[in-house]
Formats: sequence, structure tokens, C-alpha cells
Amino acid sequence: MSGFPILSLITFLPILGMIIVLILPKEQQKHIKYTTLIITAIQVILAIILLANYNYSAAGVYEEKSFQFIEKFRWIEISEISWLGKVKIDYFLGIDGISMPMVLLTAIISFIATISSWNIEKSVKGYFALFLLLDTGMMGVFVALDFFLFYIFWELMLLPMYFLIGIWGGPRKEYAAIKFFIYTLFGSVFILLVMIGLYFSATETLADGTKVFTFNLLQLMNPNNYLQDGILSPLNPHNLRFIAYLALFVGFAIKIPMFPFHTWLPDAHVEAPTPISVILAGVLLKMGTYGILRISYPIFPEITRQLMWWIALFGMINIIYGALVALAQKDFKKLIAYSSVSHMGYVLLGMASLSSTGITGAIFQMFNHGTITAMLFLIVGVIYDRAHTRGLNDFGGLAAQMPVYTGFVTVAFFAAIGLPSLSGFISEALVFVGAFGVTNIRIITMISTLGILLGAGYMLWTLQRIFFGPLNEKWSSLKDLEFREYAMFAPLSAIIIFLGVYPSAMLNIMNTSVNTLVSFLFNGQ
Amino acid sequence: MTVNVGLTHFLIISAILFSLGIYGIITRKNAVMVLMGIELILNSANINFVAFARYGNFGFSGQIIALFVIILAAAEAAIALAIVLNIYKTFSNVNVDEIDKLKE
Amino acid sequence: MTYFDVIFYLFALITIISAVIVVTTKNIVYSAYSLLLTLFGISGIYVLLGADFLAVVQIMIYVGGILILLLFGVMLTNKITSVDIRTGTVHLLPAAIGVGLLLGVLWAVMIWTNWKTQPGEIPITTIKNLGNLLITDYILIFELLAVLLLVALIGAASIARREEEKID
Amino acid sequence: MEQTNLIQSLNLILPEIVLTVFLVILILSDLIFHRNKSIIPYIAGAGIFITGLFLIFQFYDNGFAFSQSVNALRNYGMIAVDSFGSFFKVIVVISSLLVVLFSFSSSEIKNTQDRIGEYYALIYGMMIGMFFMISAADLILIYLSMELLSLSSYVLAGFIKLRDRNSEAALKYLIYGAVSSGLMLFGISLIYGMTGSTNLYIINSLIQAPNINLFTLSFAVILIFAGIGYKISSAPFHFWTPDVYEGAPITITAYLSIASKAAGFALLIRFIKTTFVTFVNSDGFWNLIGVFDWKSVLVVISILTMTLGNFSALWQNNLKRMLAYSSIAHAGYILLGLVVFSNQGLMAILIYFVFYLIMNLGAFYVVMLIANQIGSEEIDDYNGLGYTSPLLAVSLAIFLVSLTGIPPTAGFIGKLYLFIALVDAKMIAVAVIALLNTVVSLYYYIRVLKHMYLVKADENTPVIIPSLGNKVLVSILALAVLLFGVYFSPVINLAKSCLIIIGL
Amino acid sequence: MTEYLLVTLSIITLFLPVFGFATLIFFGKKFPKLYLFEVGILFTALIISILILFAKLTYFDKDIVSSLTWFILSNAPNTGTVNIELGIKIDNITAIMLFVVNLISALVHLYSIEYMRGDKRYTRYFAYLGLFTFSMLGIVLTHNLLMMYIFWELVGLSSYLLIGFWFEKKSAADASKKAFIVNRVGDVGMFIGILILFTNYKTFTFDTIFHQISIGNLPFGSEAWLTAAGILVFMGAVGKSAQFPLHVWLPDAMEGPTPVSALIHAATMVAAGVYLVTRIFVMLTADAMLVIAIVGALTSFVAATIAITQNDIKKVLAYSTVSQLGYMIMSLGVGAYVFAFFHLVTHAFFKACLFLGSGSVIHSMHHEQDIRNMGGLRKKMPITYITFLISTLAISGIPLTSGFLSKDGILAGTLVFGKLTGHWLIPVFGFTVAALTAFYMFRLLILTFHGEPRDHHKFEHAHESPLVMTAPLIVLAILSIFIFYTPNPFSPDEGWFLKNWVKTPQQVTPVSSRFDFMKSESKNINIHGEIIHSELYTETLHWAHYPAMMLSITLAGLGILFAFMFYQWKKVNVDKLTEKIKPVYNFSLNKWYIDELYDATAVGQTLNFSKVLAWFDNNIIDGIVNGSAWITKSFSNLSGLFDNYVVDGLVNFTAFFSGFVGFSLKKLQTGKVQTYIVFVVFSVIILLLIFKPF
Repeated sequence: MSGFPILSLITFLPILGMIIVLILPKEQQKHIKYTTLIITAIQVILAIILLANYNYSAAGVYEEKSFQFIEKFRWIEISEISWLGKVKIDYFLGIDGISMPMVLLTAIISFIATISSWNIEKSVKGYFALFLLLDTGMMGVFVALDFFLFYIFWELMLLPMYFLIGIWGGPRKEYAAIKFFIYTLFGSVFILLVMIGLYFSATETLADGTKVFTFNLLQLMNPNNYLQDGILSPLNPHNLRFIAYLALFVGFAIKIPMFPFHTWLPDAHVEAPTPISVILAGVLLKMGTYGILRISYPIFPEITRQLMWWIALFGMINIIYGALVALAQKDFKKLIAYSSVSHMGYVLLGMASLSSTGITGAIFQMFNHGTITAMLFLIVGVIYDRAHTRGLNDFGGLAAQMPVYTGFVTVAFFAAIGLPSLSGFISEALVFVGAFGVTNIRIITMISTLGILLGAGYMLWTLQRIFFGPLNEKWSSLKDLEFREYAMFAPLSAIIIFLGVYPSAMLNIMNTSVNTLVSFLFNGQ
Repeated sequence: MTVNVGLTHFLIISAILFSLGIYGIITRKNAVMVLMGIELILNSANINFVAFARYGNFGFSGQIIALFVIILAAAEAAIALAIVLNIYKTFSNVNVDEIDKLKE
Repeated sequence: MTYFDVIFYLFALITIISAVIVVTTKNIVYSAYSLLLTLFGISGIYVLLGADFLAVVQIMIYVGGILILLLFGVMLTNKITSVDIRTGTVHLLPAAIGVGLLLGVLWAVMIWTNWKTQPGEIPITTIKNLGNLLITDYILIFELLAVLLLVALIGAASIARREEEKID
Repeated sequence: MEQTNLIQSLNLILPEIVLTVFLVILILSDLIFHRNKSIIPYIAGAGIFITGLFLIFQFYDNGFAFSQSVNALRNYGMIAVDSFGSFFKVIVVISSLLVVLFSFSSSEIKNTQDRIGEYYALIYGMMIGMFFMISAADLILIYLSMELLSLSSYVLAGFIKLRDRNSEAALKYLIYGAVSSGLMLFGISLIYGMTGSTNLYIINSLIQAPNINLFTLSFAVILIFAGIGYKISSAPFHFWTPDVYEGAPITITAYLSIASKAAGFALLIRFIKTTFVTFVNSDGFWNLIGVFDWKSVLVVISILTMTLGNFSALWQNNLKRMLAYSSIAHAGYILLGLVVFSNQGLMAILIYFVFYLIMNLGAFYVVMLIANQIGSEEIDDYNGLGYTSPLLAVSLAIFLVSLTGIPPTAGFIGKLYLFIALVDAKMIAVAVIALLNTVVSLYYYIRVLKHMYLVKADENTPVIIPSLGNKVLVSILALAVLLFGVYFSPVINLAKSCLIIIGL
Repeated sequence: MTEYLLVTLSIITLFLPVFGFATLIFFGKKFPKLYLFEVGILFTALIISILILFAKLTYFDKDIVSSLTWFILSNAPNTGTVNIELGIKIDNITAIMLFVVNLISALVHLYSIEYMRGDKRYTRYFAYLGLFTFSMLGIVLTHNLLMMYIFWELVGLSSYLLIGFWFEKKSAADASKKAFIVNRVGDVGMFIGILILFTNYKTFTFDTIFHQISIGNLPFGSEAWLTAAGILVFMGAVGKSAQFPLHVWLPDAMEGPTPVSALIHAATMVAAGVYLVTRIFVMLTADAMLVIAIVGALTSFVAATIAITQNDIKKVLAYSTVSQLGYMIMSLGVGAYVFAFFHLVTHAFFKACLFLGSGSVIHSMHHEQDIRNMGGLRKKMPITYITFLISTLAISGIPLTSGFLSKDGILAGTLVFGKLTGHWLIPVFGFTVAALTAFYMFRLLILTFHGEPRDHHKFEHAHESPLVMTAPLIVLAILSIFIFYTPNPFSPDEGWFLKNWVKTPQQVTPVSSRFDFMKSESKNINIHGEIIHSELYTETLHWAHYPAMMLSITLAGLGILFAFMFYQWKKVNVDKLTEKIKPVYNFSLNKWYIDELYDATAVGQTLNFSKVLAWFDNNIIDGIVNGSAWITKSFSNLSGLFDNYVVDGLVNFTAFFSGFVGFSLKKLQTGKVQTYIVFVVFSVIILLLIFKPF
């Protein structure tokens, strides 16, 4: 399936859906919901088609020809300007082993989130319109190979997110929304700056031999493309690459969120409506780490090598710190929020190892954390819909009341703890194996393993406080899951268990690309 | 006074007039007085033009410019007066410093 | 000390003193009249500078036009009970400081700058040349001024004209 | 001044002439149809449109008009017609056209139906003034055209009599304007004294003389800058802006915020480029004459302007006033394009103006439509508007987001090119400050969105149903913002072709 | 009988239970009778495992290994691709363990049918049992560390589920949580150990790792790391097998249903730790073994001392279990490999029997667990009594029982160790514990079954349990007779069990890092068909055989004697005695205050720390990063105006700052035009002075 622009389709399909939703009169809530559902379902199907046609041996990472489903054409073309040379911006999409899992994840999570949005009452039309817009933004970030395009998609998500939190959120929604917005914008202005800096440091040689400045990520990865005096070019003796790397890293770290930039996360999560928390935790957090892997690493390999210890250190802090803070939470959702801080720490640690095992683990962890945390937030949502409280101490003994629900909860929790035969274990194990293999971060890795213990600590404690012990009579009327909720939990649990038992399904996708990335980091192309 | 009157003397006059104009504009409450201050400024500029033209031997351009400025001053004065009248209609006084509904 | 000088100092004195009165006296009518003096003084200075036509214009337009306008303004915007219509003053101190500094700067500028000067005698007649310039080099500005006056006319009329409008 | 030259000159300023002619027509028809003046707006619109056509026809013409015969360097005219000027004139024309369209549905203007002729006549006056400002190459012409612009706008600012804030705006505008133009005139007189000429090109050649007195020169330049800075409302000469913008009728506020700002910038750029730049080197950077440190002055002023604008805007509860401050902030951003003193930056400015025109006018338009209904621009009256009148709210949101400069809106592209220019000139620090300013600006823009969407609609939330025409116009503007956000090469190409400022 | 068939069979046994688990989980609600299906499955599994045992012991001398690639890691650019393998290894130990696990599991299933009858989550219970059996078999069968770890965690899960089976009881819920987390502590160590090994050998498979070590390829090239790896992996065992200091979870685990305690917390899962150590035995350095030995000895002693004073029948058994596990670990530490494993098996049988017996008692006493309320039950429930007696004899190490054989071996081992290395403390511990064990076990027996009933009401209703419950008891009791293991009740060595089936493997650790007595020698003299470690060792073992036997019998006898004197014939007034030694008594009664210690230190401090951090996070980090909120808040209180903006999200220092700046800036906008002009004049002058060009 060459020719066919499947990536554009999967990216812009939601926009189409949004238009349909906007056209539909706001009374027909059912139609609006079903439209969204169908759109996202098609997305999932498309993602599966992508997977079916995916070439496992193609590396991608830095060389254009081995990217897959490439769509590339001149988007902005500005002919010769004497002092600036040609300006060109490409519409350049393509996926490799690093983005493929993320595309899958995005499709799945959006679909699940749509289902869980079913009980949205307030101005349904606007909600789903924004939801679909957000969907496009997320998908776009993962398929874009042009920095400019990437940035557009990256920012595209901000506004829908702001509204989705701000309008449909909890009591302190406005605060949370603005906080999220300001934080992310603050981060992305740095990205923007680095983007412009890179633009002036490297040129791409066109077919006709002319050199033009470029936003093309793959070209920016090639050291030969850099100008002698570009501010960010390695050839320039006093270049600003180090500062640029830090700026870029901060930009991404805020999204991850990396300690100490994580404080927007609990607020946003606690206030956001369930489906949005799902999206936020399931997909948005991954963009930070994805960005680092896709942009920071290959464009600044030498500085990456130089800073790996620090990245690992922050990974460790995230793991331990997140877990400890989670231990002290009284609010179910906040606890989950901090648990994702901790889990994203594993991703950082894995990436810091710069070994293919570690990075594979990191990407796999990104995927698994996506599914697992999504499930956890859905769980919170279910209980909140019924009881309208999230206090960990308000419950007790629900296991007897809602056995099926408890079953799913157990799966999710133990997956989060990293119980073998569930997907979480494999990725965490790979992260540790990879990181432990690197001499200078071995100690950090050893300390990080405490995360496993603490994780078990807060998760089981929660499980016990909410589901075990004598049934709190107040809740003796709670219903067990209904079909719609089955439909959200079942697929996720299935994925979690399947990948736990047969991880190759995901690992094979990444292997080639990750190896290429690692060797690129150390030996260049 | 030994030194002959030269360019500088005229310039000094214009400088003084200019300063006085500014002073008037800033200090006077009555809008009409403020307008008078403006007129002073314009005149001081005019003196400059004419004086420079005279001593720099720039031909008549200086005078022409002064001419234009005078005409312009007239137009400006007309409009200014109209606006002041309008203010008087609405605020029933013309004290510039009391007209501060729009602020911060 | 030539006649020229004497006359100059005379006019200068008139101008400055009356200008000072203009901006200091409490009584609006007085200041209006002393503005008249100032303008006279200035036109006299024009004469000294050999701009006779300009001097005339100054008197005609300023004294005959603008000053009258201003007086009308004064009259129309005050309930006239007596001749002395007082006006207050505001921020004197900042004005004093600011203007002092400004004057200092100006003074320095005026004295120390080496202006572009070259000897040349006062022409006999100015009107012809002025007329020439007006319709050659400065025709554009001349025309533009016409437009400006037109617009000013419309504008002034449109505002000053009294009619009943509903206030929204 | 021989005939041929005059003919050429007249040819070159054909658009201005057309404007003047239509001004006269307007006044006459105002007298003729004094019974029913409903036709006047159409005439006005038509006139502007035709002017636009003339402008397009000779878009790329360039040359000097009205050369002076007195001095040796005779080939430098009072007016320099070039594509740079044409570009800004087009901006002016478009904005005037839009403002005329706005005025159709502005309730404020409707109330003054029987003075509608004067209203448009004065707008014409402003336009003529701006046209001459844009292409003036002679200090006196600059001064007079600025005065023409100012006088008309004084009146327009106070056009709605008997509404106190209107008249107050007019008075303040008048006094402030008169003073700053007085300062400017004085500055001009000093320059005249030093060089004996008022023609920028001649001045340019003369101020390179060694014996020039730098102190006096810079004093004069600063005085002149006070005049121009007041027009582009850049700190510290911006104080009139919020008051006048809030007081004036919305159509006029919109017009001031775009057209006269544009004219002011065109004037500033031409003034600096022709007076203080000797040549443009191969990289497109301008070589300044060392007599006055424009770079640092402008850096300071632009940072001051944007910071001051943004931070004061944080506090505004009146949307018009907030937009006033935001327009100050944007003046700061645009100045950034100038401080790099390169064609790169100039291009960025041109691009920015196109987008700024659309988004700012759009914002004001929506504010006006809402004000027509509820007669107020207080942010609190916007609560829940997003639910009762979605179209307006959405488009306002789009405009504001674009003003913030977030993709995928045109505003982002504008900012992007400014920052590109800055980085290209290695002025990273300034770029960072500007970016942080953008973040700050988010606060107050987002506040409006918050009031419109995050506050639920209640019974006293107005339901605003704009007429079809308004709907169409708003949507066109909003879509344009989005469209240019993703496909902007035509604008870039246009801007690129309009960098010619004829000079030495 | 081909290898292939054997492998297939073992895989079938492995997956049968999990199949049962799945079925019950999904269809249990609809068809409550499905539990019978599960029981059936287990007996099938049992039969198969018997087949395997028979086949392995008769037809195959060498180990059977079979594996498949699970997933591929390609460690470019470091070293080529690494295959992560799943695989099974069947040697004699595996075969025997398969049988043991399946047997006890099957019996417990059978037993539970009656014991758990009427529970509201009846089928769920059997499902969990199935899950557990699966995981346990996995541990037994696996041939690599990763799978070991995986199933390790899975048994942890199933034990978590089963301990917390009656989660309505808070104590039960707590116990399950405690069990899992305490186990996790051990697992972290084990995980790091595994990491060390994998990082060096790029494989998880035991044999490959051992081969690498044997060819002198040490982890990070140093023996220290090898020791570390050994000890770290051993930590896993410390957790699972409830060794000191992580033994605290096991007694609490008694909150689970009694059959579960029998299966998981007595016979099989807790033994997994021992099994793990037997697996990695060959790579243990001298230091590692010493550590292990000491841990084992300590555990057995501590547990025994605590057991003496417990009054809950299950608690006593629990501590006896801990203590026995300590024995096994200790014996591995001292190098008595075979006896460790031997004891593992025998202990599995008689301890299961004891627990099921106690279950039967509790069942008939309507869930009365306090032995002070029992007594005289031997008339009411004879079968239970007999079987209980036999197992008690066995655990106390009285001749003619299996327990005697294995224990005696272990004690001999310790004695040898003491003689050869001079660590005499370990045998001392060993023998003391032997005495104590005999004492407290008989104390339990006497208080429960002998004497007069203390709670007559309960006594009236007491009755012998039905056949489904007694049958397992009988089976297990019989299996505690020596005859199944050796013809000569006084020399285990002559038994087929030790003679043919279980052999001490050869150490692979570098010679320099072994005990002297473990340095293998070329000279090969044949005593009982094999050389354990070195000739020296064998000789010493011979020397130690009889002394050890005598000593152990005497001590056990003494223990029993005291027990009878205290509780049967009341020669000594126990209460007076306890009064005399109150502090010691309380110390023992309160389990050495270890739980309290942990709560005070590790757990409590972590929680406090986390609270501190949470506060830190909410205030400081939030403060430093997006600015100190409290400044803003306090300011906002000052001006209600500002409040509006706090809500609007300006709640941070930058916002506070910008707000403040904005506030002061807009103050400039006085609305008085003349003020503006003052500003203009001044700014003109200032501009001039700043940028004056000279």
C-alpha cells in the first residue's frame, strides 16, 4: 500500500469527524457520540492496517528511505531570497519502530476514551468536537517528521486540552486548566527557540543541488548538513548546542512530567474528567519522552551521551519520589497521578541507559503505561461516577459489592506493580536490565529498583483500603460494572495480559529501529 | 552687551518660548490655556525655521514652512476649539485635569 | 549696539515677558491678551529676520484668527460674570523640574551647536519668491494643506454643530 | 519644475489623487442626498475600492515624485513611491474597507446617521494622511500628513457627541497629539538648522559630515521619534492609547489600531532606512550611520513596549482597553523586526502586519458586534457567551489565540518570522524575553476565553444573533486566520517582493 | 517413553491447573459445581506427575531440558542478539517436587471440598488454588532465572489472593498485603541478583550461567560480585521461605483458610525458597554459604523460641514451619544439600498433615483456634489424633519417622560443618532447636488432645471430620513413616531416596572461593556410591553420624519429657514458671517485638517520610517551580481584586510578580493627560541622557 496516504488519513480523520459533529445539531447527542465512536474505531482499524503492513526490518530513525508509509511534499515553498536562501517546509509524515507503538497506543486510547466519554452530559457537541481535534493533534505529533509540522501538532493539542479540562473538569478546573496551559506553553516556547536555532544551523541539499535551510528532522540529524557558523552546528567552535539541548529537554520534560516540573500533573489529572485524564496519562505524557527520543537524542547525540547520567538520575528521582508522594495521598485520582510520575521515571531511566535493551524497555514502558494508567483512571472514574467521592478512606469492602470491577482493578493494579505475566513487568524488567548493563548508572539503577517495592506498597494499600475489609454500609447500593464499562476494561486487560505473555508482538516492532538509534547515538550513521 | 545679535539669540528666544509652552500645557487647568501653550510651541518652532533660513541662507524654504505651520495651527485651533466646546457640553467644565474618567 | 540689536531686545523682551504672563497668570482673559502681545513680538522678530510677509500672515492669522477663536473658546466655556475668569494650575513641581531640564538642554543645544550658517543679505522682497515656491516645489504640500483645511472645516463643523442625538 | 516631471509625479500619486477626488465627491453627495444618506457608505466603500484598484495597478511602480529644483541633488523627491509603500498602502486600504464594512453594522455609527457623510469624509482624510505618511520622504510632508491624519482622527475619536467618554477621548487625543507633533516639529526645525534641508535623502548625505553635532542631532531625532512613537503608540509615548482606544467608537479604535499604526511604522521604517542607512549588505543587513545608536534605543523601547503592554493588559476588565494594551504589546513585537536592521526583519514586519490586520480587526469586529447588543465591553458581560452565541465566541477565541501566537493560527507564523529574524541576527536574549512575554500575554487572552466558556451561561447571558452579512464576514476573517496558519507562502512571497525602499 | 512425551506430559501438568483456574473464573458463577472439575483436574495432574516421576527415575539418568525462544533482545551495538528463553528442565529433584506439589495440592483440594463448604466464594477459592498450583509447578519446572522470578511473583500473587480470601476481615486483608510486600523486599534483592547475572552472562538459563562460572568467567570478574549475586538471589528465598528477618509475614498469613495454610504456607510455596537455593547451590561461594547457614540457624532458633509460648494452634504450627525452613536453609548453608532437600520433602508431608489436622480440629470446634480452650479431643476425633500424633513424632525427629531421618542428616551436617570450619555456633543452634521443637510440638499435642476439655460447650459439639477430610490426613501420615524412604530406619544413606535419586551437585565456583571441604579431589573412594564434596568431608560425616543421632534423640526425648511434665502430669506449675521469667516469656510471646520494631522503623518512617515529601511537593516544589503559592495567596487576601486573578491561574510567583508589575504599571495610567505629557517630557530627556552619543 504505497501511494495511499494512510498516515494523513489516520491523522486528519478526526478533523473530518469534528466537522461532522459541528454540522450535527446539538440536540442529537446520540448521533454525535456515535460519530466520534465510529471515527475513533476507524482509527483503530487503520492503526491495525498499518501494523499489518509494517515492515519489521526497516529501521527509520535517521534515514528517510527506511521510514514507512512516507508522505512528503513541499508545503511551504519560498523561492530564492538573496540573504536567506530558499525557504521550504515539508509536509512530511512517516513512521518507524519508535512511532509505530505510539500510533497504536493513541488510536486505542482515543477509542477507549470515547467510550468512557459516553456519560458526558454538558454541551456534548463541543466536547466531542474538541476531543476529536485533540485526537488529531496527538496522532500528528507521532507521525510528523518535520520539526515545524511536529511543533504545529504539538501546540494544536494545548487549546482543546485547556477547554476539556476547563469546561468539563472538577471544582478547581479553571486553575488546573490554566496551570496546564501555562506550563506547557512555557515549555514549548523553548522548543520553538531551539527549532529556529536549528533551522539556521543546517541546510538540506535538494535534488537540484541547491542548499536550503530545513526543518526536516532527518536532515537535522545529519552532521554533514550543518553550516560552519550555525549557532547550533557542531562545527562551530563556540556553539550553543548544550544550552539548546537543555532548553529542548526542559520543553519535553514538562510534558513527561519530570521532577521538578511535574506539579501541573496532579492538578490537571484530579480536575480533568475521566476520559481526559485517560488521554492525558495515556498519550500526552508519552509525547515528552517520544520527543526526546525522536528529536533530542538523534540531533544532539554527543550531548545526550554527555548527560546520560543526569537523565538517569532524574529518572530515579521520578521513580522514588513519585512513589513516595503517592504513598501519602488521600485522593485516589491523585495517587494514580503520582504513580504515573513514578512510572514515567522508568521510561527516563531506560532511555538514559542508551542501550537498545533499555530504550526498547522505555518505549515498551511508554506503551504499557499508556494502557495500564488509562485503565487505572477509568477505574477511578467508575468509582467516582457511582460514589461521587475519591477519598481513599471513604470506601472499604467493595470487593464483595462489585466483584467483577474488583477483578479488573486487580489486573490493573498488579500490572502497575509490575507483576510478571502482565505487560508492565516486561517493560520494567527490560528497563532495569538495560540500565544495569551500563556501568556508570548501575548504582542509580539499583536504587531505582526500590520503586518496585514502593509501588507494591501504595498500590496494595489502596487496594486494601478501598476493596477489602468490612463493607462500608454507605456503599451497599453500588452497582457492579455495566456493559459499556466492560467494553472499556476488557480490551485493555486483554492487551495488558497478551503483551505480558507474548511481548515479542510489540518488541519486534521496535527492535530494528532502536538498534539503529543506539548505534546512531554512538557511531553516527 | 558687546556681542552682536546673531542666530543664537533668536534660538534662545525660541527655546524659552518652547519651554514656556510646555510649562503652560502641563500646568494650566483650563483646556483653552493648554491650547495657548501649544500655540507657543508651534511659534517657537517657526522662529527656528525662519532664523535658520535667514542665517544659514537656505533661501525661502524656512519661511514657507513657517507659513504652512501657521496655517496648520489655525486648522488645529479650529478643531481644538470645537472639541473643547463639546467637552463643555458634556462635562460642563473644561478643566483638563478633571476629565479623567478613562484611566488605568 | 546697533538699532537692530535694540529693536531685537525690545521685541524679545515683549515676547518673553508676555509669554511668561500667558502661562502664569490666573486670569484667563489676561493671558489671552498677553498672548496677543507675544504674537506681536514674534511677528516683529520675523520682520527682523527679513520675513515681512510672514510677519503679516502671523498677525492676520494668529491675531485675527486663532486668538479670536481662543477668546471665543474662553467666553463660550465659562459662565461669564466678571472679566476675571480664573483657572487653577496643576503639577507645578514636575513641570518646573521638567521644563527646567528641558530648557537647560535646549540652551546647551542652541549655544554649542555649530549651526549651518553662511552669510547672506536680507532679500528685498519675499512675496514673489514665496509665491514661486508655493506653486513649484511646495505645490504638493500646498494642495495637501488645502485638503487639510477642508477636513478640519468638516471636522470642526461636525463636532461643534449642535443637534439632538439620542445618547446610547 | 517642468511639466513632464509634474505629470510623472501626478501619475505616481494617482491613488492619492483618486482618494482626494472621492473625498470631494463624498462631500458633495453628502450635500445632495441630505434627505436619505444611506447611499453614502456605498460611495465611500466604492471610492476606497477603486483606490485599491489603482494601487494594485501600479503596485510595483517606483520612483520619486515632486523633486525640488532648489538644491543640487535634485532627483530626490518629496515622495518616494515604491513597493514597500504600496504594501502598506494596501494594508491601509484593506483595513479602511473593512472598517467601512464594520461601520455598516455599528450601532454607534447608526446613531449618528445624519452626520454619516462627515464620518466617511474624515476617514478619507485619515486615509490621505496615511498615504502621504507612508511615502513621504520629506520632513515637512511627514509632519503635515501626520497632522492631517491626526486632525481627522481627533474628530473621529470624539465623533459620537454627548457620550462623555467619547469627547474625553477626543480631548486627550488632541492635547497629547498636538504636544507630540509640536515636539516633532521642533525636532524637525533643529535638523533643518543643521542641514538646511528637510529632504531625508539630502539629510542622509549631510549628517555623515564630520562636523555634525551628535548631541543636537540625537536630541532632534528623539524629538522626532516622540512624534512617530506616539503614532505607533510605543512606550514611553503610548499613554494616550488605552484611554483613546477605550473612549473612541469601536470602528475607529479598530481603525487606529491597524491603519494609523501601520502608517506610523511605514513612516518610522522609511525615516530610519533613508536617513540613517548607507547601504544594505549582501546578507540583507542594514549598515547604519554611526550618528545615532538606533539599535540599542529601539531594543530598549521595543522590550519596554511589549512588556509594559502585556503586563498592564493583565489587569483590564474592559475588552476594548485590554485590546488597546495588547496592541501596544504588538507594537513592541513589531519593533523587534526593526531592531535587527535587516531585510529579514523588514520582511517579518510586513508579514506580521498582514496577519495582525486580520486578527486584530477580527477581534475588534466581534467585540463591536457584541457591544451592539449589550452595549458594553466589560469582560464580565461575556460570561457564558460561548454557549449562547457560539459563532462569535469561537471566532473571537480564534482571533485571541492567534494574537497570542499559538499554532495553527496566522499569529504564530507572524511571530515565528520575527523570531527567525532575531535568531538570524544572533539576538537570542531579546528573543527569549519576547517569548516569555508571549507566555505572559497568554494570561489575559485566555481570560476572555475563560469567561466565555468556563463560566456557565445564565439567564442574563445575552443571546447575540448577528445578521447574515456579519456572520459571513466574521467567519471569513476567522477562517483566514486559520488558513494562513497552515498555508502562508503567498503572504511570505508577497512580503518578499515588497522590500524595496528606494534609497541611495 | 521418549523425552518428548515426558516434556509434553510435564507441560500438560503445568497448564492443567491454570486451565481450571480460567474456567472457574469465567464460568464459576454460572455453574457452581465446576469446583469438582477443578478437583478432577488436580487428580489427573497428580497421576501424570506420578507417571513423570516413575519415568524419570527409571528411564532417564540425565536431565531433560527443553526450551523455546520467548522474545529476542538485540543488544546492538554491545553484543549480538540475546534470546530470552522459556524452558523446562526435568531432573530428579524436579520430578520429585512435581509429585510432592501435585499430591499435596490434590489432597488439599479434596479436603477443601468439605472444609470450605458453604463459603460464598466457593468456586473462586478453587480457582485460586488452581492458579497457585500452576505457579508452583512453574517454579519447579523452570530452567531459568527469569521464569523462576515470574512464577515466584505469581505464587506471591496467589498466596496474596488466598491469604486475603476472607478480605472482609481487616486482619486478613492486612495479612495478605503484608505478605506480598515483605516478599517484595526479598524479591528486589533477588531481582538485582538476577540483573547482575544477566548483565554478565546475557542469559537467564541456569546451566549456561553455571557453565560460564565454571570456566572462570566471574560476574564483573570478581568473586565478591559472585558472592553478592548468590546472596542477593538468596534474598528471594529469605522472603518466600520466611527466613529471619523477613519471617514476619508467615504467622500472619495464617489468616487464610487452613487448607491454604497447609498447602502454601507449610508444604509447598514456602519451600520454594529452599528449592531456589538448591537450584543455585552450585554457584554459592563459601561466604555466601556461611551467610545462608547463619540466616537459617538464626531463623530456626528465633522461630522455635517464639513457638513455645504461642496459644493459637495455627500460630504454633506456623512458627514451627518457619523454624523447620530455617533448618533446611541452614543445612544448605552447611553444604548438606541432600538432607536439605530430603527434609523439604518429608517436612512437606508431615507439616501438611499437621495443618490439615489442626484444620479438622478447628472445623469441629467451630473455628476455635485457641489451644487453651481445647483439650481431651482425642476421644472425640481419633483419626485426627492419630495422624496428628504421627506427624508430631516425625517433626520432633523420633526414630522410625521420616522426620528423624532428614533432621538427623541435617544435624550431622551442621556438626561436620562445625568441626571443619570451626563455626560451632551453628550445630549448637541446630540441636537446641531440635529440643525446643519436640517440646512445643508436644505441648501443642497435649493441650489439644489430652487432658480434660476446658471449653465444654464447644467440646460437646466437637465431632470427627468426614472422610473427605480425614482421608488426606491418613495419606499424609502414612507418608511420614520411614519405610517410604529407606529400609533401615537409622541410616537414610542406605535409602533409595538418597542413594539413587538425589545427589549433591559439583560446585562450579572457583576453587579459591570454596570451603576447603568442598574442594573436589581426584582420588575417588566409593562409599555409598558417591563422594559428597571431598573425601575429608565424607569421613567427617561418618564420624558425625552416630553422635549426631544420639544427641538428637536424647534432646528430642528431653523436650517431650518436659512437655509431658509441664502439661500432662502438671509436675511443674507453668503459670508460676512464667511469672518467674516474665520478661523472657513476654519477649517470646510477643515474637521478639520484631513486628513492632518494623512498624516503628522501616514502615513508619517510610510513611512519615512520604507525608513530608507530599507536603514538600504541594508547597515547596510547586512553590519553587511555578512559584511560591502562599505569597500569592496572602497577597490575594489583601486585595479581593487579586483573588479574581488567583482563580484565573496567576497562582504562582511569576504571576504574582507580573500581576504586581502590571498593577504598578497601570497606576501610571492616571487618566490625566497632563500627567502623560509630563511623562513624555521626562522620557524624552531620559532617552537623550541614556543614549547621549558622547
